[in-house]
Amino acid sequence: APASAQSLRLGTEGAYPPFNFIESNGEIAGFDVEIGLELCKRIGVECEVVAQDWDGIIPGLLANKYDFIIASMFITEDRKKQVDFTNPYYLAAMTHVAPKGAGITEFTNEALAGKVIGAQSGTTQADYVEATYPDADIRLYPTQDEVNLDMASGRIDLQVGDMLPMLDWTRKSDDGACCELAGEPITDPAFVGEGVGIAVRQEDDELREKLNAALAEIRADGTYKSINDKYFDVDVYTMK
Amino acid sequence: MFELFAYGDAGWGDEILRGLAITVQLAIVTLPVGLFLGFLAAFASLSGLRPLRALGFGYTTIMRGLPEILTLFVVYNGAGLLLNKGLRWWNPDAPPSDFSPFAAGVIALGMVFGAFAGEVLRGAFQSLDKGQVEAGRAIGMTDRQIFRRIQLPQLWRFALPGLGNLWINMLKDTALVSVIALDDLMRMTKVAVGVTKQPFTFYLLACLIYWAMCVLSEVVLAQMERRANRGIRRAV
Amino acid sequence: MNPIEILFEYWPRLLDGALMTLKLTFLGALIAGLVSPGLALIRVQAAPMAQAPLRLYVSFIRGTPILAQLFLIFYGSGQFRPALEEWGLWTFFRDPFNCALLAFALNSTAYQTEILRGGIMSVPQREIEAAKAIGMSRSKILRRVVFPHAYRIAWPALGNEVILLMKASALASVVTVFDVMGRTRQIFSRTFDFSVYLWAALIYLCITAAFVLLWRQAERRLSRHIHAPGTPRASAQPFKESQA
Amino acid sequence: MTKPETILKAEDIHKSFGRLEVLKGISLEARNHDVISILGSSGSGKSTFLRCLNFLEIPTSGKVTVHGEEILVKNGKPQNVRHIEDIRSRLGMVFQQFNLWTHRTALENVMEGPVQVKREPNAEARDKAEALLKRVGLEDRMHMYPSQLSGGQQQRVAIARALAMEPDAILFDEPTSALDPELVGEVLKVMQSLAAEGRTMIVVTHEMGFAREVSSEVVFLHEGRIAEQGPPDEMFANPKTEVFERFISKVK
Amino acid sequence: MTKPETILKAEDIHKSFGRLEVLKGISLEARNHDVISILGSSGSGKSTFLRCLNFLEIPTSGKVTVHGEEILVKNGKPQNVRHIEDIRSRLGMVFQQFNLWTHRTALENVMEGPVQVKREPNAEARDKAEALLKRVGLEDRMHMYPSQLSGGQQQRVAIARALAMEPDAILFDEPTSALDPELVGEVLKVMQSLAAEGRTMIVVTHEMGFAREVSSEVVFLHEGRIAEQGPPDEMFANPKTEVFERFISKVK
Ligand SMILES: Nc1ncnc2c1ncn2[C@@H]1O[C@H](COP(=O)(O)OP(=O)(O)OP(=O)(O)O)[C@@H](O)[C@H]1O
Ligand SMILES: Nc1ncnc2c1ncn2[C@@H]1O[C@H](COP(=O)(O)OP(=O)(O)OP(=O)(O)O)[C@@H](O)[C@H]1O
Ligand SMILES: [Mg+2]
Ligand SMILES: [Mg+2]
Repeated sequence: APASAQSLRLGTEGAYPPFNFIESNGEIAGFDVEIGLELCKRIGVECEVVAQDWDGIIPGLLANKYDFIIASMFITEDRKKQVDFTNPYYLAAMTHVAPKGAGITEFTNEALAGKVIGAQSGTTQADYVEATYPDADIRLYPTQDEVNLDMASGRIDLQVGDMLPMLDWTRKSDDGACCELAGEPITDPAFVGEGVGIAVRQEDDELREKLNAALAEIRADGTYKSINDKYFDVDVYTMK
Repeated sequence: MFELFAYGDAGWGDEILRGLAITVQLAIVTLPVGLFLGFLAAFASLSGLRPLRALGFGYTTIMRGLPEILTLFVVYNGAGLLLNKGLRWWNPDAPPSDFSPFAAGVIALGMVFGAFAGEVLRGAFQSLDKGQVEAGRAIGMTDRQIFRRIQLPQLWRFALPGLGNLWINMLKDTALVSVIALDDLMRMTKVAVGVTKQPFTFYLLACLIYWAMCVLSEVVLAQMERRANRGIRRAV
Repeated sequence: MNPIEILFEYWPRLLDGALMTLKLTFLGALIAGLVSPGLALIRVQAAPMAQAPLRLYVSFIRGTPILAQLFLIFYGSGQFRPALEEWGLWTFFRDPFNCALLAFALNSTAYQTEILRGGIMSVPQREIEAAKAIGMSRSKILRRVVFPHAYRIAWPALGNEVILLMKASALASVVTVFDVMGRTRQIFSRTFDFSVYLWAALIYLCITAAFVLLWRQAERRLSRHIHAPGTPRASAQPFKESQA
Repeated sequence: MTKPETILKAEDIHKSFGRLEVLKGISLEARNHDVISILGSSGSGKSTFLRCLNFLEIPTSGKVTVHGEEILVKNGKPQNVRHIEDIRSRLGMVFQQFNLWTHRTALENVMEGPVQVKREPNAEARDKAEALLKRVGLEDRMHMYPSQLSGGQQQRVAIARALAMEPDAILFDEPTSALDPELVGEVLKVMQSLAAEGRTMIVVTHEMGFAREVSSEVVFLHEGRIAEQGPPDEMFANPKTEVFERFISKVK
Repeated sequence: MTKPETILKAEDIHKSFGRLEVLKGISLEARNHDVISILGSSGSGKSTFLRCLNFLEIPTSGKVTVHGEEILVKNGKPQNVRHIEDIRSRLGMVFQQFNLWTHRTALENVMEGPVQVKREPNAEARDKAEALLKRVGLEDRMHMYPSQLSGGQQQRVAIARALAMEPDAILFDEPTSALDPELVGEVLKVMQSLAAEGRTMIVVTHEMGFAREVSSEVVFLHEGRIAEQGPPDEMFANPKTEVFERFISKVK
């Protein structure tokens, strides 16, 4: 859509707490969504939130089902072939998560051969798992929720997820209490890239520029921080 | 337990009902689309023209052989891309147009329904008693008159059971649109599961709702069949 | 990338998916095929009360989306892990393949039972009477007359059911079992290349076509007595003639 | 009685199904008041010939003339396709299997032709149909569907349906052979009364009694040709061909 | 010839379908070499009676004795259920629609009973079946499926199948009425030869010729009762009841 439009549509997944999720009143909420809506306000347009399953989230953008994606998407080379990204709006790392007391300490293909490892399909985590542990039994789920669900019910021995949601899940939710983070954060730039960005169609340069400007603005005037603090203990923009 | 299903902000009753409404809308909008395609397919495969027959055969065979979910993805992802490419080619400045999941669902499910309905209708045509057609010819009726006065009124009777089955299948297939993010009953159920972590409860609830819809459909269809067969079978 | 490059790069994954599709379909159909004759007999012969649970089961399976059944079995069983562990069933439900197979087998059993029931009911009553008239016992009549006929009548419908099962198996990826469709979605979400769907369609059509050919071959064998060459005009049954 | 006038004339009818030549040149003329019985063993081509007369089968070659309207067929192509529906509406046909329209009542079956083909007004057609159904003894069954009627009754409705078109001649293809032996009588009675009225009829039949007593001419088909033809008394008394002799002895 | 010995005896057979009483007390005795024809108009209960004899229908009450083995039925419950299969294997039955097993060849149809019910060795059963098929004139059709045989041929296979069980008596239910008139003869010929051999036969038939010339006794059923019974010559010459007189006049 032309950046001059009066209203824009914001695409997100809605199954990735705390960044984006659906509340029991049916509203989509979360860090991504709040940031996204704030950016809209700064650009001066009304924004409508559209939920879209992860699998189809980039095709959905290309097919004009919404105008930009703010859904905790890592900026990667593969994705850059399809869409353009804004500057990162937060930095992230990935992490392993294991059931408490599982005693997994070594994270090599040999050590994890035969273990059941879960991740969300179509994510950088999935790519990481498939590339790093070819001899493990890898299970790929449609949503992160389902990975968590199955980890809690004990079907998987280990999962790789985004650092922040995993922190949130293991510490704040009831079912996440089963599990804990394991090993060091995964920061391999080959997978994590430059951080997490907002995706726009490649021809929508103007929109991308406006989003970048608005991002800088909310970062500068503290709005970003106040949203950040509602969700996280650390400043996710710098990860410090 | 019951507060889970409460209607309102706290519970999931309203979300699930809203999902149900989408599901029903989707099925009802798809039905005429599918029937229309079905008639086209049946006429094509019964036509005297070879290319038309081949077209009808190709359509029904391929659509029936592909998993519904594949069709849905092709329509949803592919058609949107194609549509926009087409528009750009036509007018480079055209605003990208929108292809809603609802429309994709209607088109994909309608295409599947149409392929199966084409076969049902063709079969119904062919199971009409040839003798009755000949009797029409023998008194000098034209082919059009025979079609309108003899074949069409009986077609319904032969096709109804098959079409009824297709309706029920389609009602269930609407669940597939949840994977393209249309907020139907199934997707709202998944959302509820994601939040409440009570998969069994909510998936069972969804199953029961679909089941109720199917049983209701069956009752109505049986009624329709009885009406269609008035005078055909012996009263006793 | 052009379609050929896609195939070139991803064929091992697609092949892997195809094998999974075949495995799910074959095992699901086989299990259902073993269970359904007994259930069909119950449906035909047992007292209405005895049939009630069976009818409920068939109605439930036919009245609910297989996608919902899959979720119910897979994620639902997770909710009951402690109970399942107690009964020693968790090792079964832990494996997603088992869950998917269970869902498909339950599904296909319901459909196959109904199909076979139809087959049994359309065995010509007269041939059963002829068997009674020479003093055959019930079980003999079932084995020598009823089932041979019922299978011949049900054969095409059973074939359709297997194809439907194969199509339904395209949903297995929602429970992490990666069949053709699952692999296709995975590849698509990586490449966003539309042609991978076309390859998937081609794979499904090939599997279906091969299956249909095999099934027809078997059908021809089963119905030797109908398509036998040199069939004279059915002058024996003037009633049947004009209805054909 | 009017003087004999040719109503229907078939000349040198040939018919092949694929490579099988079923009719090998048959000619037949039916005049006013003729009742022609066609006999022949199964597969001799009786039905096929009858169906060629009103073009339910298109002959391979030959000529059919009905009431002056003629259709010449060469190489399976009728020259005057337009006339086919016309000829059909002038020739009534009664089938072995009755072929009533199952979704219409007896009365509606009889009215269909006059209303739809001859465009008669509804009320008129209804009166006529009622009279015809009374004529065949079904005044109390007019509003029943075919499935509620016995075979004999169905066949009588079929006869009324044919009569409703006021045809120049009626073709019967084994009208009683799908009936239970006891029901045969009622249909034969109706046919007999039609013959007595002076209707022109061509009847394929296995009922020797009917052929002998009612018909004015008997035609015996054998392997697609007319093997013998003549007045019934003569033919049955001294069959000229061996095949016909064998046929009579077998059938009764 | 052996002296007459009772082979089959039915005493006071009653049969109701729901509230409709179809058989109202029928008794019949068949001795060695008897050929009994059962006549009656449609719906009079002929088939039902025949089917009660070998318990294809369970009578509502009555007694059937076959070769000393007796089954008494009260209130629709046979006292000796075990004997039913036994009695059936002693009574051959030939149906109107032949009822051959369509998925088996002629030979297999004939062998099925001896091998499966009487547990005869395969080779022996095959020899016997071949001999029987030759006996009914089908030596060249043994390996054909029923659908490849004409009606008359199918009925002859059915007769051979009944004979293969070496029954004490054979029941025929209108064995020729589903056949084209031309094919009737071949089956009647076989039945005639069975009668000549001294087989005990009970035949429901519409073939007056057969009833008159072949049978030793004629039974006329009317509305579920035996209305008349006796040697055929006498009965046809002077019918005692009005119903039988009307029946004869209608059927021929
Ligand atoms: N549509 C058709 N296609 C091929 N062959 C046909 C067709 N209709 C009839 N025949 C063949 O033509 C021949 C004559 O058939 P027809 O029905 O005219 O015989 P028929 O004398 O009426 O016999 P029947 O007394 O059995 O009715 C038969 O050999 C039959 O198999
Ligand atoms: N299974 C059944 N249920 C209910 N009524 C039946 C059944 N079988 C026969 N009847 C009725 O019993 C009566 C006698 O039937 P049956 O078949 O014995 O007559 P039939 O003398 O053999 O006649 P046909 O000459 O037509 O064969 C008929 O009124 C028939 O409708
Ligand atoms: Mg004929
Ligand atoms: Mg009978």
